[in-house]
Amino acid sequence: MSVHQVTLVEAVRLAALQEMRRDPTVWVMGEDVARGGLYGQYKDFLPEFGAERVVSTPISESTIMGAGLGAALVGTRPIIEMRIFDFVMCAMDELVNQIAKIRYMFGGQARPSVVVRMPHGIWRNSAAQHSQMLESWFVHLPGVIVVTPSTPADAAGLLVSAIRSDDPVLFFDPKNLFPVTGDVASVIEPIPFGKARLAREGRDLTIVSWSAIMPAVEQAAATLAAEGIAADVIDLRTLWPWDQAAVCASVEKTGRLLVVQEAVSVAGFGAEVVSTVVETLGPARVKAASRLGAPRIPIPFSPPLEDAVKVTPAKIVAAAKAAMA
Amino acid sequence: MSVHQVTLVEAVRLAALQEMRRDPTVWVMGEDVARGGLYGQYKDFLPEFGAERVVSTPISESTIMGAGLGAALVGTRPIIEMRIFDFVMCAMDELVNQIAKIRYMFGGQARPSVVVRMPHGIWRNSAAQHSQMLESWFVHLPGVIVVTPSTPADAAGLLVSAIRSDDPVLFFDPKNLFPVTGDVASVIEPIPFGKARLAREGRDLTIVSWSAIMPAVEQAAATLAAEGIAADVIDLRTLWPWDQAAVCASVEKTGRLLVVQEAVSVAGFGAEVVSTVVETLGPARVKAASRLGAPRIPIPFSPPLEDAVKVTPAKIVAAAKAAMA
Amino acid sequence: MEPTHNIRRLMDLYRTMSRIRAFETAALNAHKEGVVPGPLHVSIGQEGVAAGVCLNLTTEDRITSNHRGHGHALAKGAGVQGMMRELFGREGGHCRGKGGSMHIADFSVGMLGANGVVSGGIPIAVGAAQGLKMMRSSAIAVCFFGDGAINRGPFLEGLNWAALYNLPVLFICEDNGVSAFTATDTVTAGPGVIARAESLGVPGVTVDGNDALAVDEAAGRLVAEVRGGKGPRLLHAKTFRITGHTSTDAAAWRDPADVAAAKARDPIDRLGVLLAERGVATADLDALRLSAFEEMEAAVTDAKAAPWPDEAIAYEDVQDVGAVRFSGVSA
Amino acid sequence: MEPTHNIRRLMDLYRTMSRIRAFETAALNAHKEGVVPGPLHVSIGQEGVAAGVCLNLTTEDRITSNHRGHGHALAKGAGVQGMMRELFGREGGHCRGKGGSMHIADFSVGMLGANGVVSGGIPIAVGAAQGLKMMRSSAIAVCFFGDGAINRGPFLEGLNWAALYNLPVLFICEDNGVSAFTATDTVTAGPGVIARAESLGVPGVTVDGNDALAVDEAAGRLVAEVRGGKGPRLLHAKTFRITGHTSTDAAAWRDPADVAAAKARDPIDRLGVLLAERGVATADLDALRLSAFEEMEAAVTDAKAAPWPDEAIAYEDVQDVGAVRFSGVSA
Ligand SMILES: Cc1ncc(C[n+]2csc(CCOP(=O)(O)OP(=O)(O)O)c2C)c(N)n1
Ligand SMILES: Cc1ncc(C[n+]2csc(CCOP(=O)(O)OP(=O)(O)O)c2C)c(N)n1
Ligand SMILES: [Mg+2]
Ligand SMILES: [Mg+2]
Repeated sequence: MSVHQVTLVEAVRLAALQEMRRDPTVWVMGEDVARGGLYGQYKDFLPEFGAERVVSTPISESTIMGAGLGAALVGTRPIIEMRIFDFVMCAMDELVNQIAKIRYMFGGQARPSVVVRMPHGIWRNSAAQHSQMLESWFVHLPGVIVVTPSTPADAAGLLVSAIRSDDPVLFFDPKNLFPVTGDVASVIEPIPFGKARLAREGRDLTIVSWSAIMPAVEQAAATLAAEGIAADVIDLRTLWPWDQAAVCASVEKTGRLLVVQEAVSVAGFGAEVVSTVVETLGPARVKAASRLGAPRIPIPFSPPLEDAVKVTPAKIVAAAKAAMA
Repeated sequence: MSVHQVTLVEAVRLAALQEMRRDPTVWVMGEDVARGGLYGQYKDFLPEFGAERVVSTPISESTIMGAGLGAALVGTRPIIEMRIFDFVMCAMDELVNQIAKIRYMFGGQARPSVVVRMPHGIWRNSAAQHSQMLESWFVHLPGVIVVTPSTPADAAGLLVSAIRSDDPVLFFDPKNLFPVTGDVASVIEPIPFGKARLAREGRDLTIVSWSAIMPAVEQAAATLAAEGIAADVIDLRTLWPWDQAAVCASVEKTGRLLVVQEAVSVAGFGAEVVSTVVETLGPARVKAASRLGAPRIPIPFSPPLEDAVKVTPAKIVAAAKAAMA
Repeated sequence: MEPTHNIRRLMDLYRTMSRIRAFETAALNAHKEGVVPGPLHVSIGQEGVAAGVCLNLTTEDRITSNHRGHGHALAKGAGVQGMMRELFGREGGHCRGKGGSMHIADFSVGMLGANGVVSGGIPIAVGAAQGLKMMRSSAIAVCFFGDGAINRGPFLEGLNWAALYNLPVLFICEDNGVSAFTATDTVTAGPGVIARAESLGVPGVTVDGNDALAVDEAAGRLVAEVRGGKGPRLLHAKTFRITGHTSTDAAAWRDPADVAAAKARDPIDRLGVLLAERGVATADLDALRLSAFEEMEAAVTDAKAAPWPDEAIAYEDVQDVGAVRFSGVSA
Repeated sequence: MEPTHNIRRLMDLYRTMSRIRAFETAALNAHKEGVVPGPLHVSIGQEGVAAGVCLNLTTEDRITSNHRGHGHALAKGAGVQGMMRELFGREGGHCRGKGGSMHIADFSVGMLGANGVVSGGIPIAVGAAQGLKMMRSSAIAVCFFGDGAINRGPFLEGLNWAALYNLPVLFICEDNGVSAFTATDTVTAGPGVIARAESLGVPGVTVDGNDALAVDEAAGRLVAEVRGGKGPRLLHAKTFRITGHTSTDAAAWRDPADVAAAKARDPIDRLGVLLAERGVATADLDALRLSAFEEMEAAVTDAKAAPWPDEAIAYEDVQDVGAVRFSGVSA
């Protein structure tokens, strides 16, 4: 099986392409998808699969979401493209009250096998309505799987799993990392949900993170290593289910935990990680447990203001050193 | 100033009535409000204030929310009645992308002085779409205040503060507690946001909770006291801002923390409380820190199934004892 | 239609309406007795719509419904025992006791579910139609909603979408004149649902929803058009809900004259008169109503005796992947 | 209108359009230079709509806009320096650098903001009208949105609401034929926006949006009706966006013939021809365009030189109550 270097956006394109070739019930819908999608993630899909399986829709987010559900209920497998995460706010009833609950409410009769793709995160001065990260919300929402990859290979493998999943999957494309390159196999194998990737091995400290901030975390870890602090760096890859065993085992080893999130710290997923570790290991076995994330403010537009709220390698290094103190 | 015993729903009715009499720019809108609201929380408002200030609306949640914002921008103070929390999912763009961000995005020009009332929580076999508790989501959302009272007096005093607030306030009426009675003053004074209520004083354990589950917590605390375990019981009353000082001081005293929430435990507000306490005091000063809440499942309809996922006094007692072990 | 066939069809309509009425009356009584928990929305007086529409559907056709869905489900062929047990929250309910009245569903007969959110069924039906079309199915989707639902955004989006992709979906606006406790015309502007539908490219027809025969005929025509690939259609059925919004609403706020007038237009009685005119013996009609009554009484007896679901069931049907029980201390 | 007044009014339109064109051209160039960050949506070719509508408004009137809002803001009287600095993310921007192009607002002249969400301004405008009416103001609300916005639910809800409460709001559908990169008619069913509006009780009028005079006249009539308490109205202005969806979209996907045709119908040139016919010297028109160009070049120079906002500003304007900095370790 050959491997090639591609961008993340090409990796997810190849993953969706492979699955649409494999399974004729898979299709994609969303604004501008016939044209290849806003980021080219569906480039050349229209000529190959036709307008019935590559459906450019009106600007009708609630129906994009709700029609995806309806189409799943009769046996198709829609990829619901939300364009930019923030617009899912126009489709929350369909996602939260319908998709997430329908299997349960109906006692198992419904299988809402949809993938909802929501490119999220800070993206070059796009300001408050195009930069949000609220992935932790959906971890709190029963009925959905939450996928937050950071590398081309993980994004591709997890998208394959998402498309094959009978559970509804919320797939957070890390839109700021779309141009990042990495190796992807020519046949993309599914990656199981709930298994973290050990991005770097250490002994002094456990750094847990996910999605678009991972490159900054790895950069920070390299800096820390150069200064003699060896961190276990864990990329969770999926937030529900999430790899509690890997994180707890690492903190058992290192005694120290730092969770790094691009999202707002307050009531974010980092709190879940810290709490779970403290509850599982007991406070006595944890020397330090802390979170780094954005302050509780909307994302500002201007570069220096945006920089102020962004988590950077320098801030991660500082937080890691504080955790070591 | 006289005090009288009223139900919680009457307490919030009196609070809104007082404020609408005080300030002619205050008005209420939502489905069926002219008839007094679904729970009678606006009973007799129509004859007193007229149809312009007591506006029964179409079933148009996004416009109820968005029009409330627009009306606030020109200087009125709308109370936006959502009827049942779950329906706010139909108005999330207006709440999350507009109301919460508008002041910030526009550099302070806008003051979205709205109160969004969202009666929430498990309510006698109403099933998955009428029972949700997602209050923790909004703590993670910059730009809003999150109010979660549990007694008639607190609900009344906090509603007065909410109506007078220039910040947008998300007011979670604990709908299951509407019939519960308590003392309310004839002139309702505002209660500041971010100040917890010490519901019971103890030394062995800190129990933190809020909203509709508080009576169960207090009952459990009484049982525990009878068995020799004296708990500090803290009713947070507001989740943003929340009284971190009171909670940390209490855990400093007791060394043990149990957060009780009616909502799903995973990624709920309890995680924020545990993490903040551990980060603030340091793990070494905490002997136990744990959360009790609902499993990660939608709320089922049937009484025994609903009971299975409900937090009860017995479960609280068991969790408290586990925390003491 | 030749006369005997016609009578048989009318009797079918009569039977379905009688069964809906009997089911809901039994459920209402059980609710008053305290054995049906939670909110209960019945459609007494509106049975002509469900019966008339669903008589034109096959089992493969799909329907979506709203909070007031017993009639739609029954008319579509949902099993009575599973429905009644669901209302009672017992084992053997179609939704295993997790849904209750507001979430009645029976996928085995194409009933894709009631919905606790007004308009919630609209995009689902539209998507079902899109999926069916994609899979070259001859089945269609039918979407029931109330007059209150036409003031929510999904109405516009869903109808535009259906017309755009020429989808096999029939929209049914069951217009009882009220949105919960508010008269719908006091919160609705413009000339009405037909104009709205046509402005979105969906042709519509208005019918007297209390005339089951008229509903049947109109729905028959529209279903044929939809099934024939002509695209979406809307049926606007004017009716009246005799009972309150929920089982606990005595509907004291209604004008008694309106209620009396509606009772005089009761769809079951009206069809009974027609059948009698056509020579059906009153005794036969009475027998049919009695048998519906007995069927539903038996369902109540069965549901009362049915066991409660085991607690473990609460933890099933959530997700294939990911723990449902909390890893820490959990309720 | 007597002739001289008319000329003055036409010159006003010409000036406003020229200023919008100059502003956006300058901003586009600055964006290409890399000094305007983030996405930038310009309305080149559409200036007739903003100019024609806003000429009929007072400062007290409120407008809401969409993602393509520079023209609306300028025509409503927003300060150029504050706008350009905002686009540059500099101190002194109307939104203190927190909004950028997509969130341009100037409350001091009744410009209640652009919006990054399609249709986002509709309920806000409706609510503003409701508040104004409640406070017995003579001001009205005007709501600008694109043809793509009529496929989102808020269009239905907002227009129904406005008609229902007889609110002083004027809806402007600025129809450039495209929704981002998709031709709007390929995703829109039915006879169009006027039919949709009328089905919701809002009378509508279609106008050639590239004829600023026609827009002015139609808007004038509608504004008078709205201000006179006759209830909401909709103006459907057909126009063409010469440039791409965003500044980085070269719009290579468009039919060059369409673009050429649109350029031939350029609203500024057309009004220039009319003014020349009415005897205005070409030199006067050129001077006006030059002065607009110079004004905007100066604004760019100013914005380039303006200081960046201080980091502390990021933490302001969030809430009066509740810490913004994280109590734990924070970025
Ligand atoms: C989005 C949403 N808003 C409000 C409600 C509360 N509610 C339940 S039924 C109802 C009235 C619905 O009226 P209509 O659609 O005409 O149906 P009917 O009850 O008359 O059968 C309302 C407002 C809801 N369930 N969903
Ligand atoms: C709810 C929502 N969906 C999608 C988008 C992405 N988007 C931005 S502009 C646009 C096209 C809007 O078309 P139209 O309303 O006609 O305005 P125009 O760009 O033509 O001026 C889209 C789809 C958005 N901003 N908001
Ligand atoms: Mg109705
Ligand atoms: Mg357009």
